[in-house]
Amino acid sequence: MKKLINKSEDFIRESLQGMAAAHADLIKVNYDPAFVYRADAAVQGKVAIISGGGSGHEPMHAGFVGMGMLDAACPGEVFTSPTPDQMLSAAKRVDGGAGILYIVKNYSGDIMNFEMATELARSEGIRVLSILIDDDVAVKDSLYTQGRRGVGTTVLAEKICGAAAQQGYDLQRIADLCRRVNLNGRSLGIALTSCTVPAKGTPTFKLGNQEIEMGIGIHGEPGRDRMTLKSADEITEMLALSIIEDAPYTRTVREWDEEKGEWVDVELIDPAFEKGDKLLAFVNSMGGTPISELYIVYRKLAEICEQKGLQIVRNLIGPYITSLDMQGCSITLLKLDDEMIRLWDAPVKTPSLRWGV
Amino acid sequence: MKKLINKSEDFIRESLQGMAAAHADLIKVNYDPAFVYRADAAVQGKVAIISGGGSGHEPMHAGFVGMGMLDAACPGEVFTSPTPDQMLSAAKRVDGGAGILYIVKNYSGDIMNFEMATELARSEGIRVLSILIDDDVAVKDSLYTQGRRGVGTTVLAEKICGAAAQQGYDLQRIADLCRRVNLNGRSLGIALTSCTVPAKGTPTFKLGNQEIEMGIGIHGEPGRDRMTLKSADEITEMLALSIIEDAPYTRTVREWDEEKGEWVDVELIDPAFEKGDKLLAFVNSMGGTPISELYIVYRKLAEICEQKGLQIVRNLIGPYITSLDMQGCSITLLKLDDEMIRLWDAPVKTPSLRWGV
Amino acid sequence: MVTKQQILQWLQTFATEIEQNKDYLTELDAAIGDADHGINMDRGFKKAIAQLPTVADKDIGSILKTVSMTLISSIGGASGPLYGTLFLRASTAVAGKQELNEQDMLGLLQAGLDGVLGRGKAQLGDKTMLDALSPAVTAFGQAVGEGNSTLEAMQRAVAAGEQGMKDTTPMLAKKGRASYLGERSVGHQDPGATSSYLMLKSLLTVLESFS
Amino acid sequence: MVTKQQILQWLQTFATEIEQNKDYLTELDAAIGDADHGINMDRGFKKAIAQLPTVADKDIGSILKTVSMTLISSIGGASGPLYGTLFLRASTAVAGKQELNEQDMLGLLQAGLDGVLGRGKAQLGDKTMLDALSPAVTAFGQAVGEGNSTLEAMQRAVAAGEQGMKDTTPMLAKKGRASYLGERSVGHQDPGATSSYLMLKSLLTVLESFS
Ligand SMILES: Nc1ncnc2c1ncn2[C@@H]1O[C@H](COP(=O)(O)OP(=O)(O)O)[C@@H](O)[C@H]1O
Ligand SMILES: Nc1ncnc2c1ncn2[C@@H]1O[C@H](COP(=O)(O)OP(=O)(O)O)[C@@H](O)[C@H]1O
Ligand SMILES: [Mg+2]
Ligand SMILES: [Mg+2]
Ligand SMILES: [Mg+2]
Ligand SMILES: [Mg+2]
Repeated sequence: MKKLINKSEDFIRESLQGMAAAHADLIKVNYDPAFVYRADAAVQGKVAIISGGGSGHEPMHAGFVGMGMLDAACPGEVFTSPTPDQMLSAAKRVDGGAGILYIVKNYSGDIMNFEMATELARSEGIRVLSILIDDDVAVKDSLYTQGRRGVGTTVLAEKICGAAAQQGYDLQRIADLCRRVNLNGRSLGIALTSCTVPAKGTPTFKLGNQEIEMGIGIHGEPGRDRMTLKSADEITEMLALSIIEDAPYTRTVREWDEEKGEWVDVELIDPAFEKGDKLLAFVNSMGGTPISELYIVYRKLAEICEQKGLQIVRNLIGPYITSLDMQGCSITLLKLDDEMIRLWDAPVKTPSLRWGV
Repeated sequence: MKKLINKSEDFIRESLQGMAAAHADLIKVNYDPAFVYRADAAVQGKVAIISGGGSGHEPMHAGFVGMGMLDAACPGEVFTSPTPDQMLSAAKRVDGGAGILYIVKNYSGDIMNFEMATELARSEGIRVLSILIDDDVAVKDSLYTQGRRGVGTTVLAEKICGAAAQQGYDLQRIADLCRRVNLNGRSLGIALTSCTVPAKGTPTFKLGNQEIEMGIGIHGEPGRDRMTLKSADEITEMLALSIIEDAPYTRTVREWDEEKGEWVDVELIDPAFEKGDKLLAFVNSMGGTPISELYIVYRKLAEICEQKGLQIVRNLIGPYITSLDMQGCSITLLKLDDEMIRLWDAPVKTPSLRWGV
Repeated sequence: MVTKQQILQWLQTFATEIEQNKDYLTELDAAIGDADHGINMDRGFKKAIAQLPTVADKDIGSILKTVSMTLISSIGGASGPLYGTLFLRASTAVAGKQELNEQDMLGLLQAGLDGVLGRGKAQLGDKTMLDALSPAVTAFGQAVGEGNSTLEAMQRAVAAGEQGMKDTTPMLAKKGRASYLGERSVGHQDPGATSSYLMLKSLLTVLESFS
Repeated sequence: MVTKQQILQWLQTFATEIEQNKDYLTELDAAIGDADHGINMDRGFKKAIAQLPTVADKDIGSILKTVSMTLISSIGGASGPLYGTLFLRASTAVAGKQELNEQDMLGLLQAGLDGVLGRGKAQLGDKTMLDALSPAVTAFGQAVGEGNSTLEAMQRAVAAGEQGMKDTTPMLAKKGRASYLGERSVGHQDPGATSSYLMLKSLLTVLESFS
């Protein structure tokens, strides 16, 4: 394993220390328990948005803390969801009295830890809602399983909900917006190489010289299919068509019912994409793929969307939700409405997403 | 070779097509000869800044075209300087009547091609000055050799001079500013892995599992030393101290004398860094190294600067001047004065650097 | 009677067992998960063990509660809440006790199992740690019902747990990361079931060494 | 007399030679440069050759000028301006001619060499294409001065160029990318000197095939 790290057990802490030193105007870092928060937290009267998850996906989430996006991010160990005490401490630190939205990716670990944190926060009188992101079309079945993973749409939901919070939306409205973003976003990823987890020191999976993994997640977990290397156009077509032609997707998720004061099961359905839809197209590097290649993917994606009558009105291209040093990419398509467009365009000032200010 | 590309001979064109599709509001692309230019070019009455060089360093230069930075970028073949006709066509397209500054990296090829372009542009009545960037302290000797390579300082010079042009500085003043940025900037890079040039298909150099190349350039050219893998702190210390302790550097460069109407040899000296200097610290990924590792490097760099009495007042961290998929990083330190700080902070709106608007 | 001393030694033995099987558990997780189960468990149990001296003079419930809290705040992922809840519920079941008879032990194990069920909402056959835990607890209860000692019951529990662990190999995963693999999850033993088996085996080892 | 037909065939032969040695030249450049010299030269000369039919009925100067312009606008890097200038100056030296005697040939070669010198400002011994070109042109001039035919002079030029190319191996590079390597540039043959030798050798091959 070759990485610019010291001891693997110091990887996350030292990386956070570097972030803190580099972006002192935007963020602060608490180390024990670990969370990154807006330098000007708590913003009184504003709903606070907190996300978190395993580390190794940088810049997500810590790189998105700041004005117009997240109030706090809880980094777990590499590819391991953070613990309830991190989430609870972060909630206490950034709570501005208007409640907190946890944006949670749909993984067993993340859900269980955030559930525990939610219960703890409520027991301390903090109002908390949480919304699950489950947008990975690589996972087909949902009836008896964990359902779809949360991947690229997470970044978009954090930006859009962060802008809404900044503009004074109340907690329920932001939660509803976040759910809507999730239902309208779909992703699929591919790996050219495996990542290497620092503590493990060897690649998580082995790919031959001419092999790629299709339908990977963001944790170096193997994909659904292994196939021979293809051209960028063929790969893009596979990814894009799987997303665009994905049928409506139904699943049951647990959400907190504030009135009843309990968890309730809610059935949610992703609508399918339709001709005339306005899209945000997000082409993401898994960490080791340079931007020149992402543009080649974007070129083909734009062509396919045009053929399908889908109109790309916004885009995001770069390494935003990564798997350490993995080479590969993911595509996320989000169907936008006018409110989402307005919120996407709103100013944001974080270490890794910045515009309008 | 595993890359998200189609045919290697289409790599650059297709990547530019993707850029053009993604950033139509910011840039336009001319394909034959190839150059990328500001969507609103030519900006009348403004000095135009043009840079260029081999491709494979994305986002540099094309990703820096837009308001407050470059007016045009000329992408050559991978790691091969562009040709005079690209530079001449770009100059004609973006000339707003106030003259053109070519920012040129110090490589035989780039110099010769830009010299030819400069002569051609002048013969067509366009006022052109050019400034060389030679900031790579890996290259020691200058007396009888090509001298130092142009690396990380290029990005900083493009931002600062782009802001100056946007604010209405005249050509000579921008050229003087660019020279000053170059004299105050120093860089050094390290590779953990080799890059793979698409047309070649195999890594340019081979490194053992425990080997790194110290003092690499940005073209996959071997470095000055091969050494065993070290910790991030040790690597950062080697890079930082080589830069900070670098003695004043003297060389003779050819610059165009507008009054005499001929090329003249000018002796230039980089001052050494001194206690109390204000710095911009730029930690750059060579393409395959994720930002989490760059922060570990930044952490140690900040510590060293503090020990040395150098004050980091601005920073830039990410993949900005890359070598395709190479893993590794480079550090650039630029001594700032108040004018440079003001210009660094000025608004910029390009595909890959954006703030203040 | 299982003494407090034996409980402390169980925790210690399990931690050592995890350390020795850290790479093995991680490799199992690499095949169908994200290659961290051994790393996660080792991190958590190292921390938990470090806390033991501070509570060694308390009752068994308090000891298990401390373990639980340390696991919850230091593991994360799926195994943090699951093992954390397992020990939390177990601690409540034996709150205040200094030693445990057969029924206490059954209560401890059953409460832990219920905790995992409630937290993870998996079902038997979903290819999770439940598939080792559940048959083991059932076997333990049956053995106790038939009038066996804790040691004898534990021998049957471990055998059942081992079989349960092995039975996860042909299963199609429905919970946890392995579920994303669909058909490709078949043919691999579940890492969580494996660590759960090690937990049961560690307890048996301690009981046997004291008998 | 070297005919226009022979000049056209020289360019064709050189292009083929470059194509066949593309990987070799690139490997030489990988060792001390950036692994593209073969790719660059092949790209440029393929384009140049494609232009030849459009100027085959013009004089030798025009043919060489077209080659020069194509190289300049399609190679880039160091070799684009260098080979481009070489052919540009050579074209001027033989402007308007349909065939070339010994003195014309010397003029062509000398002008090309001067072009490379002026453009690249390298010196003999800097480990560049000059180190193959310069001794070759000197040998050619000497041979012509001694009354030899173009063919004979070219045989001596190629021998000198080959020696010059080989002599670049122990040199420490002072110009071009290899100069960044310092001491590590020693022990590798210069790619540009190698392509220049191939250019000379191609000319000899054509002259011999016509003799
Ligand atoms: N919902 C669940 N119920 C019971 N066990 C589960 C559940 N989800 C995951 N597991 C167990 O957790 C194990 C993985 O733990 P670990 O690798 O530490 O966490 P993560 O999956 O977050 O990386 C699986 O092998 C499985 O036995
Ligand atoms: N200043 C110079 N004068 C003469 N020849 C040079 C000079 N700089 C470079 N060269 C020649 O150019 C060759 C490299 O060409 P090439 O690889 O195509 O360009 P680049 O170095 O831009 O990648 C070197 O091997 C050397 O012979
Ligand atoms: Mg994990
Ligand atoms: Mg080159
Ligand atoms: Mg795991
Ligand atoms: Mg080269």
